[in-house]
Amino acid sequence: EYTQARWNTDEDGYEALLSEKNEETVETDDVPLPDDLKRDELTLPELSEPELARHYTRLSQMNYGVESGPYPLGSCTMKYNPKFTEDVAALPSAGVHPDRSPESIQGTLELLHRLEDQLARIGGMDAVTLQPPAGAAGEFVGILIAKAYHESRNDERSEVVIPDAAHGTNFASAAMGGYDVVELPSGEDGRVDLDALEAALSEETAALMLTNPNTLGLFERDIEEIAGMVHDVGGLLYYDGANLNALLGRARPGDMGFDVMHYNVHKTFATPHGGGGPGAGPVGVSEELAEFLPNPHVREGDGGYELYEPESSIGKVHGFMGNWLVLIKAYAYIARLGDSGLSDASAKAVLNANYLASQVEYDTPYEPFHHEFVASAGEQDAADVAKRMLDYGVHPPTTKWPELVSEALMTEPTEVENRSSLDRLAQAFNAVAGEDREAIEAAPERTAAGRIDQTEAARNLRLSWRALDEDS
Amino acid sequence: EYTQARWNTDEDGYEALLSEKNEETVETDDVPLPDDLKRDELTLPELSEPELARHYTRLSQMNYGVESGPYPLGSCTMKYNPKFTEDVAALPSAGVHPDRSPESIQGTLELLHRLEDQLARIGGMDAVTLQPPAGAAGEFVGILIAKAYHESRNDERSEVVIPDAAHGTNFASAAMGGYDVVELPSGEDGRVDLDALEAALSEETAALMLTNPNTLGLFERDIEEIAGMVHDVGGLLYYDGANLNALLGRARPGDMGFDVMHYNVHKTFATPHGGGGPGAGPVGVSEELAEFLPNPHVREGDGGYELYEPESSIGKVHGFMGNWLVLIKAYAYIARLGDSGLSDASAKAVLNANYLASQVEYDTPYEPFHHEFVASAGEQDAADVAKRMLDYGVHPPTTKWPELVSEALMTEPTEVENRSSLDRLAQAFNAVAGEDREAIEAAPERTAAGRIDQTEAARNLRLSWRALDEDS
Amino acid sequence: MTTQHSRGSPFAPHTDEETAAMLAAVGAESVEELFDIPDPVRFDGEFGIEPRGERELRAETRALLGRNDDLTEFLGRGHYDHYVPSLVDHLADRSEFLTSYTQYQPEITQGFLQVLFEYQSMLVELTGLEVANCSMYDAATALGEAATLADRVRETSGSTVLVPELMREERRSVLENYTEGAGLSVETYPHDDANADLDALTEIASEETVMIYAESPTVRGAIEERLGEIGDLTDANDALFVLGSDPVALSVLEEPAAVGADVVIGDAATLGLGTSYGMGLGLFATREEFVRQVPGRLVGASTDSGGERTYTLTLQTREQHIRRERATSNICTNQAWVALRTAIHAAWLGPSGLVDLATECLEAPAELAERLDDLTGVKAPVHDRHQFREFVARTDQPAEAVRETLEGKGFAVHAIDDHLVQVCVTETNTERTDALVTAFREAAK
Amino acid sequence: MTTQHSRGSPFAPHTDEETAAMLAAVGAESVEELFDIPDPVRFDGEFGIEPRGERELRAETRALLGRNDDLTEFLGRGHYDHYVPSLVDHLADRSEFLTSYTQYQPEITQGFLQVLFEYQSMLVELTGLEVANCSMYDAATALGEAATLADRVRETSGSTVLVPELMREERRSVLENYTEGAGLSVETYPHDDANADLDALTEIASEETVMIYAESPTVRGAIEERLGEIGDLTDANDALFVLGSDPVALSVLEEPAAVGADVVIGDAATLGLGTSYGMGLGLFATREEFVRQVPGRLVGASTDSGGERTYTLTLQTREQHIRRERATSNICTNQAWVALRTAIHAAWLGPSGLVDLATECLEAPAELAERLDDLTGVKAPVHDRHQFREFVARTDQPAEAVRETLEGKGFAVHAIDDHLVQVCVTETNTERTDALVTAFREAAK
Repeated sequence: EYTQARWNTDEDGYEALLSEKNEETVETDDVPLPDDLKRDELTLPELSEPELARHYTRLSQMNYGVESGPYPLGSCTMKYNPKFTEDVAALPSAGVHPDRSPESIQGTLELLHRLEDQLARIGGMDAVTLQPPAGAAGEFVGILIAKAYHESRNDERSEVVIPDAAHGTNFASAAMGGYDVVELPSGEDGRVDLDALEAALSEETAALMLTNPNTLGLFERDIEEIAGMVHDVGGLLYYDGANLNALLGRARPGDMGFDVMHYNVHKTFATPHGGGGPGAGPVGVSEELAEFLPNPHVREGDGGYELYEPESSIGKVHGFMGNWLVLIKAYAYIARLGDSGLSDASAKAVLNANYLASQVEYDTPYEPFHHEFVASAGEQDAADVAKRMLDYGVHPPTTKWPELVSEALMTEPTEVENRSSLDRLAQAFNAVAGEDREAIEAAPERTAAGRIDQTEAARNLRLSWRALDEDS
Repeated sequence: EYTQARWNTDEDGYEALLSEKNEETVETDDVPLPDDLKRDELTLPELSEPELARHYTRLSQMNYGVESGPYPLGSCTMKYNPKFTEDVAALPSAGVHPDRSPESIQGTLELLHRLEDQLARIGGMDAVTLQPPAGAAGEFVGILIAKAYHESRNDERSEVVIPDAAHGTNFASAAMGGYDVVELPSGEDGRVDLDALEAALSEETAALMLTNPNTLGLFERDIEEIAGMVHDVGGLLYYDGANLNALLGRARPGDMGFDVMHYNVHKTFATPHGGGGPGAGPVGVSEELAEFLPNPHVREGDGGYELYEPESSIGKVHGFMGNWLVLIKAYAYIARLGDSGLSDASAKAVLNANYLASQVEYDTPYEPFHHEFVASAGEQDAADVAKRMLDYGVHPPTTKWPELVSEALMTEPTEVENRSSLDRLAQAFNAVAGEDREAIEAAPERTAAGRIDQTEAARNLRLSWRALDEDS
Repeated sequence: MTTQHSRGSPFAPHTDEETAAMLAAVGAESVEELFDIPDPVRFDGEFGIEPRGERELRAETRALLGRNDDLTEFLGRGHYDHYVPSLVDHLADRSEFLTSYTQYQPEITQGFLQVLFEYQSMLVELTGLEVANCSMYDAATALGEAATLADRVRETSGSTVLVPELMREERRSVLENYTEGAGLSVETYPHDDANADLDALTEIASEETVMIYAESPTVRGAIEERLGEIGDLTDANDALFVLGSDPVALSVLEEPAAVGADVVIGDAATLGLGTSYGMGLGLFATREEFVRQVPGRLVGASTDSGGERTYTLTLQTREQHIRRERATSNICTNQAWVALRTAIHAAWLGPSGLVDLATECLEAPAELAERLDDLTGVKAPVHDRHQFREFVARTDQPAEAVRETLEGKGFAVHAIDDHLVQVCVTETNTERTDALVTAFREAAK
Repeated sequence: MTTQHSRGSPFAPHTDEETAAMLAAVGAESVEELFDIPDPVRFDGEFGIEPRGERELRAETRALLGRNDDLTEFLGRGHYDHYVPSLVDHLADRSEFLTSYTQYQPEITQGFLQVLFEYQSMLVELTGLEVANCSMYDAATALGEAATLADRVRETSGSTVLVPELMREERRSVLENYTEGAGLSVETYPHDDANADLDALTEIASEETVMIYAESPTVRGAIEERLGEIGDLTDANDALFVLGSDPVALSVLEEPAAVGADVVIGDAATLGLGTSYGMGLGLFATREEFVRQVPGRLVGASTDSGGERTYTLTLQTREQHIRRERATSNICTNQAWVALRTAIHAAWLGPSGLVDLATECLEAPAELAERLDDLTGVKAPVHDRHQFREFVARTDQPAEAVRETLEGKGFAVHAIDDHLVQVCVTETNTERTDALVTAFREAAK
């Protein structure tokens, strides 16, 4: 049994809000601005450093991270984040301003260039931009590049084709680029149905966005044929890098015929998720598309590294150069592992998923899967199963998605778990599988908070402590 | 209510031992040594970095520190340890070898010199050594200096006088120096009884060791008379710095007539206790005693800072220069606070103790106390009271000592608690005060472990995992 | 002598024995068997990346980044250096925060949810608006999202977004990328001594105008003095008024809500991150009426089965993982951990520290400008405005030559036009202003 | 504008209001009233120490310590530089560990107790002895404590402690201070090519001998080859055999228990701390029969009310806070947090990593000595022994001149005698050996 820390102060939730601990109002009389340009006063929490240290230490103990225990959240690739990469990113010499002259930040530019090179090799791509600050931003860049590419050929297209089981970001990114989304129904085997693809593709197809292995963990074995079909109608093939951890060293998107791809460094390359971000979503492209990459791009010139604007650049997708501190960590991780480590990461990630699935009693309808599997909770509610798993000291899988599997439990243990950890994880799955509805619906009991009312949160919106005050 | 995190894996305690998680035996065949000089094999835990990160993260959550909540452990001065001092101590330029030439480590020597100067000013002493690695080591240095001083005057003495309520280290340090300890019974008011002192002092008195304010938090108002009496018999007056936080900026041992003193930087100057250490116990002396200080000592010469051996040095009490990394933190803390901050720390520490005592229902027989007070648990067992307080999310006071107070609860909140924190602490005291024996004896319930059997630990000694294996 | 984990990934804990047992359990002879990849697309695994030890890599990267020149930066224009207290690093690096995912299971992630709720709450206080989200990537993408929000919420059609002429071109480029898909075009309104030229803006604004964007402080550090009128103008055209600012400035400037701002965007990482080659934290706050059109994540209060107040992600149906192509944005991974850092930094300063810091941001540039103005060949400040953190100076010498000379002397400043130099001064470089003035004297003459 | 916490200590959280209310509660007009200090010894509070801000102090101390020359150190002789993995810093800095006190309340400090139990257990494995304590200050004080232990446990009287002639004089000085109070005298036995001269030792040892101390590796890095015989000799004189070593060497050397060691002391911080101006971690292990005479803290296993295995400090009646002047030692505050670091580092290496590291410690000095031996004016190694980490070289030039020349070229080595230089090489400086050899060629000729 596991019990999460619970810090409970008086009546105000599990730990009082900063504002409840101490708030002060400060007048702005001495601020050297005319009255009409300044506010009269400012009211915010005012606490001492010891109080803040305790506040955040307690809150942290009421949070679960990869260093707490297994985190097999499907599609999220929650690996261990090596500590030394934090030290590298914290080097004072990394803290430069983005408007520095290129001559004065050769170290930064060389690191960027090296990371681009690493990623190009890993993806089998010809050029890489590091600017997108997240995977979805990378998708958006891919869409913008596709658009620029077609426009450069005076070939305006209106549609992006996306499999029904794809990540939601694919749909949203295509839409943000102004495209209509054509949803591609999956085949019975959980993969792309070539007939359906044939039907979906047309002269309007700007791109097909594909995850491979897909969200069921299945490799699209017909990838060469798929690529051919897309290219035949003049479309581009986009690779969603969310599942790249399955393929490291064994297959490269570039070799499969993908023209554009993004990498999730906060998944495949172990930069920490930080409770939701920051990540980074570098985009790789084939040689043909390199001219469309965002501005600026790094290259090695005669006098050292320099920044330049690609010939037909789509412009900017981030105000500066993206999430630099995250990129440093990705560079350090890739360099730490090298060829052998990267290949091994993938091998062990796939082995772990297969081993865990073999120990879990829930049915796994689609296979052979790679780094993740989607089990079905069957008669149980997958969301309830997840809540109950929390009581066993593990993080549950992603639930209820993809919808191809009813009551889906999308499970990705990654390579960082060993056998005994996977066994304990399987025990948690199996214990819940054997429990009745009542026990499951009462869960969780051993976490800081009990089951939380989602409906109340949405119906009675209170998004700030000011709103809480007004509500009470 | 507070619940400490509890990580519980299978049958092996709350978190399996490293050796239980994975152990390997490695042969030494390839080690380039003759067989008779090397061991055959080595058996130790072999775990990956992710496994280790989880192991220690979980163990840390089953530990309580100053950043978890109040820690009013009497005589221990558990202050908040400012974070920036950690960064200063972690500077790569701090990591030098002790055998470096003085010319090549001028920064290190200057910092040491500055800290000596700060401490001399704070204590009203003329010279300070930073070598003692802990308070008890400082006491031992004081004893050695006293001995050297008397010997230098061909005046061998055999006794050290120590009040009955003094810290146990005083007795042990005097004994380690080869002195007989003369225990001084406290007066009715909890202070030194001048008649008893008169009786205890003689030509054999090498020194009187005194804590001021004493362990009851009481200032020895007769300190000038005491000093006169000790000096009159040719003895030295030693100041135990454990309670210096009570006096910062308001009184200095040197001004009171003390000849030697130690400072606990891990108490008064906020270097972290680290679960028991490392601390540092610098020793300050009057001008007359400076020649006896440990070797080497720092001074400013013509060519910069240099190391030298004081004329009649007692030699070494640490293999090198003491706990350097701790000394850096003490320097940074003192410099951060300066005169006003140091005085304020003391003011708020004394205010907090007085306020807390006023809110606690247990009786406090001795006053006026300063930075700490000793309450009596009365009919309750003080140790049980402490165990029950754990359930309220606070650390309990020091218990059952000093023995002048029956069922003592020796309480030192330090300056870092604010009023609401003290109020919650008082609530914890008072809640327990109102509980019956059964409830108290069943405590704690909300900590990682339940009440631990001390007798079993001592009777069936198992001090290593090897011993555990043999026992099972 | 065998090293159990020396081959392969040092972060995969499998011993050889374990691997063998696990393969047996899944009925495979080798790991390769588990890969269902057709031969034609199989890769041989040779990227040509040499693995390195941790120690070697730390030395290597220290040397690599050590090639950056050690300049004292007087740089701003949207990315600022405020001193980040040590507490921020130590607390934000706690692994429970740093290594957690988005809070899809709120019961086990109350800690981070409360942090984000508190972050939102502080921005609500600073902006006067009712809703702040958990984060966007940076100010530029937040601006882009504001434009698509404006487009979505406008009841009548329209296709123009108005932005100031004085604006980072990078930010504008991001805006254009975000708006192009929605069929919006970005147009410019002129300035008048580094503030909006209100007459011209009034001319340009029309019923086609979906949104008007203004900044205060502007990219040149000038406080925009007629925000209320811009707000009125926006209202009159049924458009959204989007204001760019940052938390330090907002600590003393008139509340955006009071001047009619509908959305506030900016870089909240001016607190919490320090100089980081442009990495940011997109601040996004808006009126309650637009809450269901907000991009990104929102944390709301709720109650748990024990009746205690708790926090949870809410209104998730706006988001891409549920609403897909009809989502309010494609954003998924955001900058949550930076928001944690910003919240700690803001709380460490408190209202008094924030107001003090903002006051210094008003006083320091005025003082430095005055000193530069005394130099031969320099006029500073160029604009007759209240300057926040930074200001523009005119140099007789070509600005680029001045910049280069200063760089040679160890200082970085902006050359923003043929004879215009921009200088930013905060608490992190004030102690070097004497040296800068001395160097400037040489560079400008 | 008021700054609530700007006066006084930044780490005392009281607002003025709070202070006033608290004073009222205790019935005092001012805080000063609470101080019961007679006027004659009152101090005015003016130390003359100027308070500084956190940012200023970080800059100031960086500049101050930056005055240390950046030398590549080839230094050892009891303080060694092994690479400490980043994991150690990150885990040991967790505040629950770093800011906790001694584990007087075991129920709420199981985490640290388990860490210390594991530390003890690893030392038991490395030494072969049954008992290891939680820590002493350093190797020197551990040696001092070993001597007083030897004195306490010996059934017959005796007053001599024998130590090798080749030994750090600082360590010996500490030993003398620890033994003087117990009436013991420290005597020296000679060496033979950097090992104990066993014939001479046999001569010197007598029934007066309470303890014989030997080191392996010795201060000159030589592996002591006849430890078993020293053990036998000690037994024959009813004395205690105390061996000085360290955890890296112990990973490959014959188990101390097997050569008859009764106590092992040393610096365990050769793992976990790196170069830190001599800060250490006193290793102290001994036989079970002496457990009640052990100085310092011991963690033992026990059971809690739920029947689970737990850990607690045990045999506390040995300690000063209970037994006072009859305690086994005066030690109270120790080096627990360093023991945590050492344990993490040892666990990170694992047995395979430890054996690899020790192997490197045997190979690297041999290789470097050979290269130095090729230089004109240098003979290396001087001793015909197995060298661990370090070795001695003879130079035709005066050793101090060689040392100074090398320092000028950026390298630090020991000058230990008129023409003897000592050089230490570990994984942290091997990559600079080429440069050292080049510099040495110049320095030695």
